[in-house]
Amino acid sequence: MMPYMEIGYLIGSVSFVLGLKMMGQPDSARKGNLVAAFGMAVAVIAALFFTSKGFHVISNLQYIVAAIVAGTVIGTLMAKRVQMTAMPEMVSLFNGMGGLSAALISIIEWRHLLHTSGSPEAMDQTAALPIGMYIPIMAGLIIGTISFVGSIVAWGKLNGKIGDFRFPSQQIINAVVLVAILGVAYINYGEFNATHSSLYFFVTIGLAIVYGLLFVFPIGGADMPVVISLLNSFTGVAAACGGFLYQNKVMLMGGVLVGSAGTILTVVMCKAMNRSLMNVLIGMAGGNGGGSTTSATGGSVREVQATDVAVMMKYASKVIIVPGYGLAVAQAQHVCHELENLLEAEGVDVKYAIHPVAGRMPGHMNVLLAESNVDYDKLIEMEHINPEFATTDVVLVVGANDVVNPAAKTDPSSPIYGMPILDVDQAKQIIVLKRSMKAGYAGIENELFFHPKCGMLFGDAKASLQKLVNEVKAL
Amino acid sequence: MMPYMEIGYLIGSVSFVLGLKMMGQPDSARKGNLVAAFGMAVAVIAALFFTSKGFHVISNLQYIVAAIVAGTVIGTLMAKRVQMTAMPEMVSLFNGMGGLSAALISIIEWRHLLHTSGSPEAMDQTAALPIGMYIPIMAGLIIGTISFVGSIVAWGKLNGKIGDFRFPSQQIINAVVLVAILGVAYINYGEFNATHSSLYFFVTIGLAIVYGLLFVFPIGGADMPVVISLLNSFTGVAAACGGFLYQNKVMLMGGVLVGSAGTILTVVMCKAMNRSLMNVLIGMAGGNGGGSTTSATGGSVREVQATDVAVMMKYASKVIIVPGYGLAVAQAQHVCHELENLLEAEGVDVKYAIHPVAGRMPGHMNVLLAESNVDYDKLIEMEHINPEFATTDVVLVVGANDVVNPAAKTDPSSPIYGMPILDVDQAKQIIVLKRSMKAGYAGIENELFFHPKCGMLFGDAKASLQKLVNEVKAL
Amino acid sequence: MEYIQAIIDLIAQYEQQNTLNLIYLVVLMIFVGIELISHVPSVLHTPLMSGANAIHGVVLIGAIIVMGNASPDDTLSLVFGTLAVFVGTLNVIGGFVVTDRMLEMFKKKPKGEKVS
Amino acid sequence: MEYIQAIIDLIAQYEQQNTLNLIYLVVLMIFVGIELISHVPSVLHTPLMSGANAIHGVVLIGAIIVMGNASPDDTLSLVFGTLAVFVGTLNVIGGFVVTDRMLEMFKKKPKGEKVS
Ligand SMILES: NC(=O)c1ccc[n+]([C@@H]2O[C@H](COP(=O)([O-])OP(=O)(O)OC[C@H]3O[C@@H](n4cnc5c(N)ncnc54)[C@H](OP(=O)(O)O)[C@@H]3O)[C@@H](O)[C@H]2O)c1
Ligand SMILES: NC(=O)c1ccc[n+]([C@@H]2O[C@H](COP(=O)([O-])OP(=O)(O)OC[C@H]3O[C@@H](n4cnc5c(N)ncnc54)[C@H](OP(=O)(O)O)[C@@H]3O)[C@@H](O)[C@H]2O)c1
Repeated sequence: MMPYMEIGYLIGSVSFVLGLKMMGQPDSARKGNLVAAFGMAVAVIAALFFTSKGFHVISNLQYIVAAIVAGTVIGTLMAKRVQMTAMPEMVSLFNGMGGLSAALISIIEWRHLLHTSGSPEAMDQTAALPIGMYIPIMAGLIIGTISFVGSIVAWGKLNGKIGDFRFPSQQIINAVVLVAILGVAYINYGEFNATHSSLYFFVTIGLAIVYGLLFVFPIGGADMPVVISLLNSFTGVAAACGGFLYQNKVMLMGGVLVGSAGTILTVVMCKAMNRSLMNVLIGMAGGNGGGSTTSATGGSVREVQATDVAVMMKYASKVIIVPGYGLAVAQAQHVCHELENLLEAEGVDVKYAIHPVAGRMPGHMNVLLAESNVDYDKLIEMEHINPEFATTDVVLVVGANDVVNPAAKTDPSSPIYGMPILDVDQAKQIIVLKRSMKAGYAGIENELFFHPKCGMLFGDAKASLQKLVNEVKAL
Repeated sequence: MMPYMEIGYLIGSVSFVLGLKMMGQPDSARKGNLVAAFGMAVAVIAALFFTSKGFHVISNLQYIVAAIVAGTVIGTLMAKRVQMTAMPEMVSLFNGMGGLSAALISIIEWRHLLHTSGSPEAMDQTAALPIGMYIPIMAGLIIGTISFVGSIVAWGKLNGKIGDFRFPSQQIINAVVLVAILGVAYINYGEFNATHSSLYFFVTIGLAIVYGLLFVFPIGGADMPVVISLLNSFTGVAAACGGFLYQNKVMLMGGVLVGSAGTILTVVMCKAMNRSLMNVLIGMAGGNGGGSTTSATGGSVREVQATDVAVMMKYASKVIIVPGYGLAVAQAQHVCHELENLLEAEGVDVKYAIHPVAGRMPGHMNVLLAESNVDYDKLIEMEHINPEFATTDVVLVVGANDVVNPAAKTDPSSPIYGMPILDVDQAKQIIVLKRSMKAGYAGIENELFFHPKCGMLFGDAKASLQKLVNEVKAL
Repeated sequence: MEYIQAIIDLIAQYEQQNTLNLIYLVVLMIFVGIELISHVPSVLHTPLMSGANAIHGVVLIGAIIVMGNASPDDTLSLVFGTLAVFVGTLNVIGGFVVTDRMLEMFKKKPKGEKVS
Repeated sequence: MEYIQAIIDLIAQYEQQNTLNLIYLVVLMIFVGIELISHVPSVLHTPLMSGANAIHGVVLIGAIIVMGNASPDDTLSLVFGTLAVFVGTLNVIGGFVVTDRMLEMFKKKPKGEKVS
């Protein structure tokens, strides 16, 4: 009697840890994902075909397999079709699905409890509701629901389908709703077996939905990666609740692992943007999702024409391109690569300067430029490229703003003060491609644009780059 | 019925992990040690006064308490009295005690097994020896014994009481002994209940003792820190065997934690010395424990007098002292600090350059100089001090050799090739304090001593430094 | 009677042991999660998030267990359970595939220029 | 009879569960150990070794258990057990005290100059 199921779960758990560890190192990241997927496959097979006693096909296999096949096909299609830039919202959607699954499990188990303990025969037993089951069921329900609703909202926001929505004293209202959820869940425990039981249960669900909405609605669209990461760890905890409920170790391990790793990841992500988690959650600063209306005051800006820039670059010996959020919005990565190729063909040394938080998710620029097949060796990280600006003829800032804002160094009152930036002002010439003088994510003005060395080429990044390509070709 | 014992063990286990984590960061290291000690205290109290069912004083408490009190007093005295420089051997001794304890437990449990399962009544049961008990008992016995014996040998070597001892084809003999141990232990399992049982058991012990001796004897004295670290992780595994035997989680957790952390630490230590673990275990290279007989050939050496050096330093504006193994051997840390104070009083900027593997254990120089109250801010680590040599007037190399050997950079055939070194040759003047032209730990010649900028001040480090102190005072 | 009591005690003790064991596992796993993530380069944050997202799809196992326990005439449970399995699978499969696509981007000598 | 068989099965299952749980714990703990040590500055190696040395003194708990099980007239077990407790205590106390002394050396603003 080999405990095949348990062994399968053990393999699953270990694979999750190993996989996540490997995902933390660039060299092994992709393999790590496969390791985790392998572990998941083993665990699922163990659940379907084994018990602790040996081989035993699970009941209702036909429905389960049908659902798995459908999920696999649809999931693969969705994941394969999604555009690179839309990946964060895709992650959010899938995360919501996990939360929904956890919530559904809790609902079914709750009905199960009601029908067994709550049946007339059991009525005379004094409230035979085992707390060891009640807590994981309700926790899974509440957390799963919040995660589901929150993720859907986050998905909608990143999609642009849902706007920001703020209301006064949101913190207090949120807290009240949270207390209400716990209160109702508590009452529900006491009132179990009475006729109100289902009512309280549904009220709990309703409140959890409301909380999920209130939690994510006020947060700025650009902060969504952080929120998704947080909701991700919520879903992990919801899965762990299932692990407690069924004393199932692979669920417990996987859930807790994601719960803890996800929480840390959230904190680390905030830190990389020089913000605190509290800050993000309360929805302070930078909530405007790229494009507040702060406009330039004082100083004058030098506008330049595409022709001049093209000449300048063609006869430069070294050009560094600084991509930012605007490049992503304009979907200008391909034409950017084209320009790079043209210049390289002319003998110009072209590199990309990658700031860790350029764009709207960590690694955004790497992913974006890799999509257009830019050579990985040309993407140089901040610490390594900063010393090179001094020997650079032209820096081409494409839709970046905050990551080149000298206020991070000079102005202690600035919200981005202390964030390391790309030292573009060391270069001989700076050309900035953006549509207007509007601010970026942090909503603050950028002195760099008023620097004498700096020329502005206004217009959509894609259009401007296309013009540059044409001009360089024409020269 | 609260499971106080289990809670105590849980607290113990968590404290171990937390403590070890804190010990890995300089700021919290000392507190981390206290956290781990606290966890140990809780676990011991839980074991003495509780069972899973509640409060229950253990049998034979009087003996146990007597032994604990005696161990506490003697352990504290030993630990408090030991000189800083003798700490590694002290650690080794304590480690051996842990191994001995594990081995004794196994011996007692084995007798217990013999007397119960082996008693005439049980004779008719078919070999009623539960493998789940046999394996942890024997593993604890073998590993504990090896760790005990090995640690005592390591202690003796560091003490200077035991010399190196090599014999031909030691690898093969070691392997044979190891296989013999496993073989006898296996036979013992089969022969259980027969009259030979005790005989096989004692043969196992004897072979484990032999293995412990053979394992450590050939390894050079200077490699002992690595060996101690390895034996340390052995004892951890032996403790974990006890955890399996008694299904006791705090033993299991503590033991496994040390087993795994100790193994990694061993590997990391080897890496810091630019060697592989295999290399150390086979006893290759550098086994000569500071002072092989390779003597200088070619080139000429410039000998200098203390008076000249004193003048040079007194009128320098910046002096860097490079301490090494010789400083520790000569116990010259106090007079070194005195010299530093004198120079500082004259307005000279004095710093210490700390190479990560200077001396014979990691952190050796930090510990040594801290003992003589050198200001922590004056101890600068390699990466930070290297750029400073260029602006330094005098570098005073006190009993260091390998860590300033340029062969690490220039000679690919050298055993230390690739190890980062202190770039003392950037300084204006180099003065080396050592007794002779003998080589250091790696047993190789040092070109630096033949460098025109370099002057040698021969003699014991303490004596030479004392001379320098006198001369500076006299000036 | 005494005998049965002893057995009940034993089982209760095992139950308690089991719960305690789970607590050990949770605590250790929290440590592991924290340690694994604290030293990760920031370019990998998004793929890591996505990978972790796929891992919590392990909730799918729970959905499968629910389905295994549902009696064939409990239609509501079957419907909800099948839905739970479906969305759980979406989470797992979608999560791993998206992560793989993200990481595919990092494939070319990811450390290449860092050394120089 | 069937009833008893069921109970035996249950206990066997618990036993098995327990062993499996221990394996989970061991695997996780190995991970924790590795992760904790891989990012440690080299000056702390010796104190860490010493601290770990003190922690495996937890074998003392085993010695205490042995003593608790020894019958008062089994002199040999008592003698060996007492010795085991004694040397175990030496390991624990000596280990922690030595570590504390080592770390005392590092007390003064250990990160001071690294920042600049
Ligand atoms: N990477 C992350 O993980 C992450 C996550 C959340 C937040 N953030 C934050 O996001 C910011 C990233 O900095 P960033 O420099 O990349 O971006 P940014 O500071 O947000 O600036 C983007 C700029 O691109 C311009 N732009 C927008 N659409 C454009 C288009 N179609 N064509 C040309 N230009 C366009 C905008 O100016 P116009 O409107 O004038 O064109 C805007 O000033 C940081 O503050 C960071 O903290 C990062
Ligand atoms: N730190 C660790 O963890 C560790 C552990 C094991 C091995 N190691 C190895 O140890 C070496 C450490 O390098 P190191 O430069 O500190 O030492 P070293 O290379 O061993 O050189 C020490 C020098 O000190 C001199 N010396 C000995 N006694 C002296 C005395 N009483 N007065 C004055 N000088 C004396 C010796 O020369 P004379 O005989 O001519 O006086 C010897 O050349 C490295 O190779 C390292 O890999 C380090």
